[in-house]
Amino acid sequence: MSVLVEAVVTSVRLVLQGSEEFWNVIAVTFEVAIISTIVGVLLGTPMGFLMGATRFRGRRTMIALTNTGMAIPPVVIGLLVMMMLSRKGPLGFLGMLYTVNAMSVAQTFISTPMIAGLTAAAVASIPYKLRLQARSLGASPWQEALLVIKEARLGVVAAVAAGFGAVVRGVGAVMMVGGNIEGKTRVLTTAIVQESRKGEFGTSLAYGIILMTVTFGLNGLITWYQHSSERLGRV
Amino acid sequence: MSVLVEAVVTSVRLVLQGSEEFWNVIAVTFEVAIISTIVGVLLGTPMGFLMGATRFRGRRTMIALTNTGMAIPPVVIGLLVMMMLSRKGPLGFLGMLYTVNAMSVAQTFISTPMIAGLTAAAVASIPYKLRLQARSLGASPWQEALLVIKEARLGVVAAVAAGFGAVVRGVGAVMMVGGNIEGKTRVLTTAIVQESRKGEFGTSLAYGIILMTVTFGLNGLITWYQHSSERLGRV
Amino acid sequence: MSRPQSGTGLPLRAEGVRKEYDKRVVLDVDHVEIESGQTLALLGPSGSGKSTLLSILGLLEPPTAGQVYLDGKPVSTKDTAARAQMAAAFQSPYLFKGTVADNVAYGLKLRRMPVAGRREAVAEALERVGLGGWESRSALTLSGGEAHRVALARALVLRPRVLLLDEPLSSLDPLIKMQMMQDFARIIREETMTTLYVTHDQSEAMAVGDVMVILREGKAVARGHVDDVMGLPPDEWTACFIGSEPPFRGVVIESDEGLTGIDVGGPIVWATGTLAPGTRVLVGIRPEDVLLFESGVEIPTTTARNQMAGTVTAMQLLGVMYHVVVDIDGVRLASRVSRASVREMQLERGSEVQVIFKATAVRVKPQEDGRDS
Amino acid sequence: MSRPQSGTGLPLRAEGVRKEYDKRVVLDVDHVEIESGQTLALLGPSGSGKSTLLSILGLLEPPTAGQVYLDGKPVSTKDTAARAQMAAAFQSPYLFKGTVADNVAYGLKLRRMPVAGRREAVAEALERVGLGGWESRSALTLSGGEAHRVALARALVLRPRVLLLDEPLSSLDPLIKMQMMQDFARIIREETMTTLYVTHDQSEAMAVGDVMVILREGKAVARGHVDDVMGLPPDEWTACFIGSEPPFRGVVIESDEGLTGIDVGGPIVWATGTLAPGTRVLVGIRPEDVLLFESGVEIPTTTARNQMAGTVTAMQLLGVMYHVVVDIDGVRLASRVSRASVREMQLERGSEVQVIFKATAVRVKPQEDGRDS
Amino acid sequence: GGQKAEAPDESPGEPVVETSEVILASTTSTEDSGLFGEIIPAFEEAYPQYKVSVVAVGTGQALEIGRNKDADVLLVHAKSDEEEFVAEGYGIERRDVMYNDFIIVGPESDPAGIKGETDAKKAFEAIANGKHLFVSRGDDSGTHKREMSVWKAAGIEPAGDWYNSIGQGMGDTLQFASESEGYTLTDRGTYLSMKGKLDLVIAVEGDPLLLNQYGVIVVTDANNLEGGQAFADWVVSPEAQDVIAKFGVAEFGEPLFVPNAK
Ligand SMILES: Nc1ncnc2c1ncn2[C@@H]1O[C@H](COP(=O)(O)OP(=O)(O)OP(=O)(O)O)[C@@H](O)[C@H]1O
Ligand SMILES: Nc1ncnc2c1ncn2[C@@H]1O[C@H](COP(=O)(O)OP(=O)(O)OP(=O)(O)O)[C@@H](O)[C@H]1O
Ligand SMILES: [Mg+2]
Ligand SMILES: [Mg+2]
Repeated sequence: MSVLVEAVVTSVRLVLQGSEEFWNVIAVTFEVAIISTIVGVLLGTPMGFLMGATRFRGRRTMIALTNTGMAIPPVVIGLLVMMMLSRKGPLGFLGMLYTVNAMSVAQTFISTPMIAGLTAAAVASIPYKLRLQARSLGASPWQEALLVIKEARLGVVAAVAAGFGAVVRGVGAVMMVGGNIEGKTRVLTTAIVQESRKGEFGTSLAYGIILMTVTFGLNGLITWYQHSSERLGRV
Repeated sequence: MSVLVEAVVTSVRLVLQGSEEFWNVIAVTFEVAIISTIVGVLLGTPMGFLMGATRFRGRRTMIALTNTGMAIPPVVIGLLVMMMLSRKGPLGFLGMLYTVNAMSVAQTFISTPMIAGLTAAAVASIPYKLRLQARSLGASPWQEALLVIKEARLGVVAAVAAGFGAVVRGVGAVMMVGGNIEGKTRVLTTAIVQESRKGEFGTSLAYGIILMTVTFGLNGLITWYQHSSERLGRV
Repeated sequence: MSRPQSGTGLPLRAEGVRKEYDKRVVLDVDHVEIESGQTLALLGPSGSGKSTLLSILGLLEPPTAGQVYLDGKPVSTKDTAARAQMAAAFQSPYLFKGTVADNVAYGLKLRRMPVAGRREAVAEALERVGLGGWESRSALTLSGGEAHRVALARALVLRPRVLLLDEPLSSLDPLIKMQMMQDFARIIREETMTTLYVTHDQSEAMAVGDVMVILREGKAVARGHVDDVMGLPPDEWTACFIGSEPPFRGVVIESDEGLTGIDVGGPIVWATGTLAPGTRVLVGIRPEDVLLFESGVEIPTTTARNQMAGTVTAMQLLGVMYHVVVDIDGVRLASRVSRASVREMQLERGSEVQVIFKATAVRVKPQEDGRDS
Repeated sequence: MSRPQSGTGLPLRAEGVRKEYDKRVVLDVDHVEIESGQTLALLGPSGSGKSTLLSILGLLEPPTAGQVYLDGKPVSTKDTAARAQMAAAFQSPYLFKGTVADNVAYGLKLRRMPVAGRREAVAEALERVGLGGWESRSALTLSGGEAHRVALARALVLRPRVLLLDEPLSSLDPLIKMQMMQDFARIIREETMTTLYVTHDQSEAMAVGDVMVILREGKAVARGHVDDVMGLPPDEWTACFIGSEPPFRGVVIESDEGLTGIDVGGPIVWATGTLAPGTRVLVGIRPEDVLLFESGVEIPTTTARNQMAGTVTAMQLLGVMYHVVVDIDGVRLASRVSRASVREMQLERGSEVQVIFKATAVRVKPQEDGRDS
Repeated sequence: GGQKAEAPDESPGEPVVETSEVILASTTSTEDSGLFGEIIPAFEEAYPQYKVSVVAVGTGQALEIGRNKDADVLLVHAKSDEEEFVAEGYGIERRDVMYNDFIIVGPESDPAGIKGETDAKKAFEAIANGKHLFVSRGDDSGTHKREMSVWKAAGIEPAGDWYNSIGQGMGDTLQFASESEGYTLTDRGTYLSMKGKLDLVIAVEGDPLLLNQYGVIVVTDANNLEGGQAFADWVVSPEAQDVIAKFGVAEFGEPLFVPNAK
């Protein structure tokens, strides 16, 4: 598989040469991924808590909707966001289309349902009595929610990892609202698509390798954190 | 947003007219999604159990790798699978490229890490003593694993939903190894991409609406099952 | 105990609380109240609704019907402020992930106590439950009893106005149990905490409880001062539950120099105290106050005023001791007899014995008409 | 109890089992064994290693060192087959999601029992724990005691050869506790199950246990027949733990017609049985066999052979009864006295009393040299 | 007006040149040919006040973007659509910029025996009659439209197993054809740039029917009208035409595009 070799070589070369161009792609890629993950966490965890740890009418529908949200093709999200941000669209005046911010917005629509849906399942596994115990010690609803999320940490962190993965991998949306503009909105995934379209499989995979390497690094940290609780012994 | 209106109208029309063409797209879409999800479950849940409920050297690395697997862009997976199946590739003799099976294979690489990683987190939340209790009642390792997965049901099902979502949404891989051949390997997502390339945003969204509707139906079932345990009361 | 008016300053009071789970009534208590600084011991068989009542009084579960009052003001599960004055330790210790210290400090953190003071308070609370210096141990790998004690410390450390304990000592050995019971009794008095103490162990109830409520299938079948309830159980079931025989009715026939003779229909029972002859009374004697001797033995009445002949009608081994029921011309008395004595006296159903108990051991209660009779 | 040879047919035996958690030794027992059909009562304070020992014997946790034998064959946590002959109920009931029936039937399902028989067995087991007809109730919303009983039924229903129970009754009220204790005693005998019974309640231990091991900080400080251990605790700590005083040493001075007089250094203690004069013995008396009377009271020696004057040196309220320690020229005896008697006799430290106990209540053990002395 | 963006090569000290962004919507095949790598820098050198952002999409999408005024200027190759676009008033005017030509490529084995054929219609007929595998982009791109017009001219309604419409970019389509040993219609530029990785050879070329005319359109009252106008004017200017003429010679030994601005 000469291509694989070529890919590895290219990836190394890209990193070592490190053209401004290249670093810009890296920067934009993770800026967008991290921003949209963080916003996704801020929006998703509360939603997840509501769906997983409380009872209200239409809760199941909300859960089903969220799970469906996990399945919306990025292209569709991209289209919708694009129509919003288009000069003809309601938010056109912002002139945000084909900017990094537009990409972050679109990606947030991808990360949020992911994080919400999986957080819901995680917090639902925390025994209700534990929450009563917290209440009985004077925990306010907020503090109780915080505790539950801390207790469900393993699952919640996995949810975040999945959300991060979804935004890192999703290309359709950023392609659509970012435009893959060289030096501006080009990210690793769009570069990968473009290269493979050009038949530059080696380069395409090279970008893939770089993306995966960085992601692996980040996941290493996450896993380390996620399981740091294990020093407390098996429960 | 006239486009949205157009989209809704078109989606209804597509369904009502129901050309053979169209139903074939639907059929292939969910054949691939369901097959790759099922295989993903068969491969992912055992992996998830190992990572979440057992201790072995390199376990954390495996978890980090799996989480990274959740982030591999479908295009990359598509590329790799394509290189495998390419006439010049090692599995070329199978002549599988540009077939529905090729798509299922590629999608399985997407669903498996997703399901494995999230299952791991879910089963890790089951108290170890509960497993000892099962053992003490005579459960074999297999039966014990089964029990743990049943106990972690909420999380595991969420994992499956996420895996299903990932294959439903991911377009890069099927585009690459399926080729989006009209009447053969075209699926909803590839159709969506194609229409948006043409600037047929209405039609594109129409397909999106159809995809989401069916997915919502399936998720309704899943949610209903996932929470049927609630009749047992809050724990 | 007569029912107090609404709005009195009783720290904790509930009226007409009922709890149903899918139509099944598991709790239905028309009123329950604890006076300031007092401890209410809540007894009852498994499944009688003790924990349910506790979580309703703790504003943790809303009752299906009824109202809880804190200092006379109606309160509900919504009142976080009201709940902040309480602290509970549940039947099973739901410890949070983290260290023992994290757990004990939780409530203090919520109350924004400065770290220094917190550390001190935690150390003291742990000391109190016999886990001094365990701060940094993981809370997840404790033994059953240790976990329970941490949960207990977690509530005690808050020095709440209202303390709710659900079988706090059930998983501890007698040694530390006794020690902690006395410790409780002390701090509860010191801090004048108003306490609900759920237990299924009478000796615990008697050691820490001022008043006592016995639940049976969700209903309060007995309430009152601990000694009253234990000495004069209102009915057959309660008596059986607290391991004695139901009290019997009698009439005072004479009473002078602090001694009262009571005709219980057959033997005359001598009790301390003075009562007008003719008074109808209820008479109860705790089994542990009743001694059995072979018939024909002479015991000076100075020691044990009451001496009568009876027949053993029932025997049951309760671990260390036997529970022996003796019939004295129709009056049933229970006695605790050691295994050794049973062996030596060759006790069995039908054996003739001499029943001996002291005047001071006899509980007498002038009989108001109504539910007691 | 002398140490048996390896390979004997003892159903369950362990040698030199030690368990460490991050370098902390929590269990270190050089040997423990249960004879076929017997029940070993495992006592010890909280954190002494009872549950740890149980899960090691149950092949659930591997010991840091040592070996477990089933029928003389060494077994490990890997031996699913060996474990299949055992069943355990843990200290806290880890119930599975599902109904009560699902839980109780779990082990039977694993053993591929046909549905019909299963249903029947489940019903019977539930009946046995006083939850007859609860099959379809959710296991997740049971009360503490109910959950424990389901966990118990889940183990009992398997009629295992080796039964491991960790404080099975600690969360139950005396009434059902007694009833179930007798029930156990019966079925364990009927089914000749070999049972490890962890508890912190002596009366429980005495009711169900044949032999007994007391753990202290991971070490076995006392082992032997239940009555021996309870009657003649080997040391101060054990005595204190089981709520009596340590036995005292004495020499037989005369012995005829089944009565033996023992000089315990001061008073002469009379016991039943015959022993050669000059024999050095250990003497123990359970507190519940010791009666206290005001000094100067005459009691015929026919009833209570031993009568001596003493001074109260310590008093402690144990709920219903007081634990009173009396000194008889240097010999310390404990006695259980009811609250009433204490009130009447105005007992307090220093009170002069008459100590009375029966010859049959005196446990005598010829003293082998070595660890007992 | 328009969005402000800093020049990338801005460093402290130098006076900051306020640049405005010009969004150029074009096709993936154009971008993939690498042409923009040559002409954009040249333009930005000539007009430092502008910075060009290329959004490369399908032709149809490019026109749609123009209709939404999300682009300032278009460089596409679907003449009739472009004229319609202008006629509808979405664009100010359309000007020819350059052309390259389409070619029919196929497997070395050439099962349809069309190698050397110069008449595209005949070649298509041969393929259709022999039901030889043909790969169509099927994405309404300029290339696709041209393919359809050839079929039309040949009086054939392409359909059947042999006719694969895959709705993808040129690169993907060539890849597909190479893998499945089929024929396809491609622009020379993309073919040359991928030649090395393909098992495809040129079968038919030189038919006037296969000329591929590129046009530039300034979007009516675009967000950055001046910029768009400036680019359009520049790209048809002699110096730009010169850059185009030279592009590709170095790499492929022949130019990829022939400038033909009037
Ligand atoms: N969520 C619930 N759904 C249905 N029934 C319930 C629920 N919670 C409790 N019950 C039932 O209510 C009854 C009382 O429960 P509770 O926990 O108060 O008993 P308890 O007196 O504390 O018993 P124990 O001494 O065993 O703890 C029990 O029969 C229990 O099965
Ligand atoms: N996983 C673990 N890690 C560290 N220490 C442990 C672990 N499990 C148990 N221990 C410690 O070992 C000691 C013995 O535990 P064990 O559960 O056997 O006590 P126990 O006799 O059952 O006490 P209890 O009567 O309270 O249940 C305790 O001090 C406990 O803290
Ligand atoms: Mg309870
Ligand atoms: Mg234990």
